[in-house]
Amino acid sequence: MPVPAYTFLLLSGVLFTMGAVGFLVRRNPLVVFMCIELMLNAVNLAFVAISRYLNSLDGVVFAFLVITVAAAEVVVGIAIIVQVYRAGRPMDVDDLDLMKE
Amino acid sequence: MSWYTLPASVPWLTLSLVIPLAGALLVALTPGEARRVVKQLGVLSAVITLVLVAAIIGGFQQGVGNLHLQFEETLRWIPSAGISYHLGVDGLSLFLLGLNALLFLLAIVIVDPLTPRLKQFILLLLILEAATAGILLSLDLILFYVFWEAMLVPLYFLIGVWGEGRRVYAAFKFLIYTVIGSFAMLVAILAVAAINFSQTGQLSFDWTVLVQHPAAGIWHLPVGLGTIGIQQLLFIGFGLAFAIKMPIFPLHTWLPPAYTSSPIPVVIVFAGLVSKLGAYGFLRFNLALFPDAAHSLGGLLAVLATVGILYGAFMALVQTDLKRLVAYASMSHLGFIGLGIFAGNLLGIEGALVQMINHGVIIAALFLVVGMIERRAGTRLRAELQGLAATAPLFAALFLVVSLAALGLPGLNGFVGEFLIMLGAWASFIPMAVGAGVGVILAAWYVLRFYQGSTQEAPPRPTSFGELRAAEVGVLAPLLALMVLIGVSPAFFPAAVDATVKALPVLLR
Amino acid sequence: MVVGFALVAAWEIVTAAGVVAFRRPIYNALSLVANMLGLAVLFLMLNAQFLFAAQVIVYAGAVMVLFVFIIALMNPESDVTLPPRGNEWIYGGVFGVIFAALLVSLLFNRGLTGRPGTLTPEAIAAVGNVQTVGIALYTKFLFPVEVTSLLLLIAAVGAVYLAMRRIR
Amino acid sequence: MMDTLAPFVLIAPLAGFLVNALFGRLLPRRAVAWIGAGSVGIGFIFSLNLLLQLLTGAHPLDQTYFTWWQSSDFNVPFNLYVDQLSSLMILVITGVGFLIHVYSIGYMREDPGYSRFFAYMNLFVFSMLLLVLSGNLLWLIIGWAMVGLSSYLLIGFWFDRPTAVLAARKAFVMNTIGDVGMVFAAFLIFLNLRVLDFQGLFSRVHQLPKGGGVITAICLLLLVGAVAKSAQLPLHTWLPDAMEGPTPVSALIHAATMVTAGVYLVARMHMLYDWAPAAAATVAVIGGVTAFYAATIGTSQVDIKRILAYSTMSQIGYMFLAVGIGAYAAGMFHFMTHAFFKALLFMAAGNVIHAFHDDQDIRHMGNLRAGLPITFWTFLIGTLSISGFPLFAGFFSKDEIIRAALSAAGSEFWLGLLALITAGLTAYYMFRLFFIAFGWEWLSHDDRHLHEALPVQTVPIVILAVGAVVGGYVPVASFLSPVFGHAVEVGTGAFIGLAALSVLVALAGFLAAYLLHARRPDLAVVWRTRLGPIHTLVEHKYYVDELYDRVFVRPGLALARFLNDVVEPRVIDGAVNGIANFFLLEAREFRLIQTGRVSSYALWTLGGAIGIVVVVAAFLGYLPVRLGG
Repeated sequence: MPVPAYTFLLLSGVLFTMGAVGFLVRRNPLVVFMCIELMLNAVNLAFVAISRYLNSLDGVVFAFLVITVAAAEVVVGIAIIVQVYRAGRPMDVDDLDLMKE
Repeated sequence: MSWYTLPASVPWLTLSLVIPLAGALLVALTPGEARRVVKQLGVLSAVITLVLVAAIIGGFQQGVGNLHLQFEETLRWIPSAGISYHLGVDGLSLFLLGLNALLFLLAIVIVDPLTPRLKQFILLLLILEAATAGILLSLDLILFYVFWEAMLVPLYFLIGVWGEGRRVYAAFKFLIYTVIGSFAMLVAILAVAAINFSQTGQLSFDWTVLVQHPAAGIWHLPVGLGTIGIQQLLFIGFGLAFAIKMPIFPLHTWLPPAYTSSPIPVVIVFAGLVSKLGAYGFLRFNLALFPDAAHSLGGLLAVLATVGILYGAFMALVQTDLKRLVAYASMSHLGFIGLGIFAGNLLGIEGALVQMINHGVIIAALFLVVGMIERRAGTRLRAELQGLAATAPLFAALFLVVSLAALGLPGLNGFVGEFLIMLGAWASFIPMAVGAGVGVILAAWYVLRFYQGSTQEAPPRPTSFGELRAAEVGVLAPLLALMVLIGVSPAFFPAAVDATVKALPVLLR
Repeated sequence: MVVGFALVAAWEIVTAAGVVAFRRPIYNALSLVANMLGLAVLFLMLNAQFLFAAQVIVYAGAVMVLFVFIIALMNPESDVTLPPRGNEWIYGGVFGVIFAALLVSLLFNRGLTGRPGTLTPEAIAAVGNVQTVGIALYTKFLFPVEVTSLLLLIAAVGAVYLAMRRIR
Repeated sequence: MMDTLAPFVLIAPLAGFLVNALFGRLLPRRAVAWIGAGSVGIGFIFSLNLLLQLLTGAHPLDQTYFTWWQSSDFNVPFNLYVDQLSSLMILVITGVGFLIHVYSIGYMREDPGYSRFFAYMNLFVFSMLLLVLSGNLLWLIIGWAMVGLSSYLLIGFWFDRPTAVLAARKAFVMNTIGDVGMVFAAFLIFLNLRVLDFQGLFSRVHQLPKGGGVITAICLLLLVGAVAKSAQLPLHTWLPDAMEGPTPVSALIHAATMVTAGVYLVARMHMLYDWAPAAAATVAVIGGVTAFYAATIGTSQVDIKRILAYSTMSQIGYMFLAVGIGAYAAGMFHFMTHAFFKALLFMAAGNVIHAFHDDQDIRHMGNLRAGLPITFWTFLIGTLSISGFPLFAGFFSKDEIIRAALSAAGSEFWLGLLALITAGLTAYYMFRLFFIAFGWEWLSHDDRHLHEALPVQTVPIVILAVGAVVGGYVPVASFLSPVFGHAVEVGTGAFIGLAALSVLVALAGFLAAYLLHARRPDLAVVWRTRLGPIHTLVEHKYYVDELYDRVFVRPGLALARFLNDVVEPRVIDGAVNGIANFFLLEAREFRLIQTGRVSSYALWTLGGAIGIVVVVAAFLGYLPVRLGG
């Protein structure tokens, strides 16, 4: 018995929501980053699932590109976090309010 | 003007967008310490643009082209969504394009070479020029929206970084207002295309396509609140953005702080041109795409425009800061333009078109004069100025011509537009025309208070006020020449725009 | 198949909860590793072998090693020591519920629509999974791939630059 | 021939203006004077030529030179229209204008703004000629406004005097009211008849119902312009203040030419006024009442130029009365003679003012026959002419108006009576002025060392004095008959009877002035106290200035301050900020949405994402709410 498509999408939605909630409530920048990764992964799952059930490879390619972009993002993000840490700031995103006017 | 035919193989309109951008690129590559080079590059690219635009105006032929559009260029952009890079010029945009090129040239010429971060200043001005020209030229709604938003960014920084007084407050207030309007417009743009798709089965954001099929239908408000026409809804969506930009009373409160805080080169293009883009948007989109709504909502907007005329005039009467005074005068004059547009007849719209040029010329000249006063006297407060004519008679004379044009003296350009607008308004709503007439009388009052208060009465204050330099006369001269030319013999104007205006859907009903 | 999916799905949800909820960053990181490995399994079930490999190597391997390495290096304190903020769980919860409800309602309303393509699992199997993806990447999607490679380059340069500088 | 000649009437003063305005400060004074006066003189020669051609049987000219505006709904050319009426006007404008320019060469010789003065004067002459020669209403309005501009510039010529600056602004704003009225009249004409040029207008005016609302409204709106320009009630208060300008300006603009433009307008539009009897009657009433009103004020003033200003207002009232009752030729006749004697009076007054070092109070003058003989005698001629003494020019023209009014049936009769009384008042206040300023005390010896003005100033006055005597014998009515038709002939008996009546009235005014101000000055004091409140009322010009200040100026400024201080910051901006506060909870100046906190940004982003999803879903029909088609 094949698994219906919507179950994958449902799982993807749940994972995405969990990531979003984590992004909103956590304050450690590292954890915030992890939540972003979680959301990206959830989106990847949806891409691949739709790709599978529509007999197309476009979604797979998209997911591949997302993985690449996520890797780039993590590299830069972690570099920034390290810099902040080295500057002796507390590890709390709420205190990083340089964008405040 | 049909003086000659330009070769069709050259993308003239794209060139007029690319040249300022190329100038911006060159400026960006120049080291910021080379101030003279930076400024000369800016002036040079503005001059080339002006020459190019003048060539386009000279080669424009009335009554030619699909929907009277000429120099059309179409490139595929996102064909699956019906979005293309589509440029064209017609009677609505032709002279505004010329005004654009002229005002930016003047603005860059008068930039003080000692301005801090001169390079970035010139750079942003050139980008702004390309954006405003793009707004005038784009015939694709998405392209238009892109340019519309692109205009905002340089303006925001030009005010927020180089402004004076409460510049950040002013810039931010302007930004918030504009973004609210833009958002409404974006939603309306998407809705226009979606509705056109459901009606014709063709997905397109192209103005030339959409203008053929005005949206129809009625939307039922939830919970039995009644119905509203789809066109009216879309009209409001577009209109909000344009009404804020113009501005139409009571959406004007961003204007005085923004104009007052802007440095003089910026306020020249800001007041002289950007405000007109709102009026242009009304003509290009609201009157063309939603003719039914333009009829049903035109009366209300005409009332608001008239209120704006009187309100701006009264406010100008009691301002003590000259820049703020001119800002309210500008608002009052824009009320005339709005009244002409919403009068909904050929006379009013042609009057509004000519008045758009006039207003750009006059307001730019007024702000130039205020800048000259401020640079010499070190103050803009009316109470601290008087009798300047005693030490600077030439300045007083040129200032007088500008003032007279501003108060609509027959024989100068302001009168031409005001006459036609009031004539058009009289044909549609007599009380509005009478209100505008009162506005003309008030204009004589506040402009003369402005002029006489600063240049006349003895003893002169400040006594060290110097005469104009040749360069300053040179900056004012083209504007003064236009005032006289349009005032005495404006026949070239309808000769270029009449066919376009006559074909506007709002007039065909 | 269904049973297998149910097990992996449960695993995913539990580990995701761990990512969000654990107080010490190292546990969060380890939960994320577990989550990504589970996701890789799901890719396999969806007949995406290439992505399975990429997921394991890039995410579970490289990225997560980076995370764990940084955590070990800096040893950040847990959230427990930070002063409480108060209402963030309310915001987060409310938005999460709304968002999830919206997604679910969308899914159950229509299900999947769209025109099926030609690349059925059989067609892919005939050429080979990795080969098919490779052909798509370097023909139809050549431009995005190139752009992405440029992005990676810029990111690498940026990371080096950031690591070199000292921010005060 | 006429079509090429006519524009040169305009071009001559325009060229003078341009040269003096652009290069005047570089040129020697003599050259400035030659250019200023000479350009008007050339205009006069051209005008004379035009007149001669009309007299020798040429047809009136209506020639289009270029297109001003041409669109599918609206066409206006620039065309000139030269007929008997306009040729008479341009002749007076350039003729009297030339004399006044020559006079100014002497009068303004000490002034630092010499070239500016001549530039303004030439601009005025050009504008006035444009007004008169224009063949359509729009260019008439342009000329109309530009004479207002020149008037503004010349009133405020001495811009370092606050009173002059204020007077100039007042004149301009009041004239703008008139301009707007005329513009509205043009709208009504165009929207009902689709023409703005005079030929078309006159041929189509009969399409409108006679005496109907439209034609009456048109004529009344035109009248607003005429009233403002000609300083008639109720837009008259700017004219006395306009005397702040140099005296030649008062002579040229505020006496001889510009202020009579209202009369010209009504005469030019006589076919319209014939078609709207109610509006014509209004013109007559305004004219008659203003004539009387201004004459009463003239009896109580002490500033020599202001007396002449009120006299001007009163005389223009006569002209309005004439054109209002349909006696157009009589009105234009009086315009011509008035131009002669009033320009003469002003220029003579200018000589006196110079002699007294810019003191204008008549009580400080007196006994000028020895010191200023030419000025004395010419002023006397002017006074006799304006008072309507037999055989002087004013006698004929004024008599014709009074006769026309009295011989008409109905309410015009009462206006004629009023005009008759005004004639007596005119004689009284003019001779009061003459006796006090020129003849009071009859000193036997004079140690004030007054100097007569230069010949360049006195010669024009003498020429005008000739005109003020013989101008009455010019057959204006028959010359203008192609325009207005032939006037109704009056029997010789009635003619002589009425003439005798008006002479008697004028004589009475003269005797009263002689008695009160030459023979028994103490009686004047007695009468002044006896008439107490009335005298105060008249002396303060019936408090009209104060009334306008309270009713229009102050409330206007108060409203503006209220808008600026309360409405703008509290109501409009307050509403905007209030909406912002409502949505952003703690927004002060919109700013605090930018908390800088990443999580709050994320919250907004997520909210936006949800919003977009909802909208898209609703459009696609996934949700129970439906949007769009």
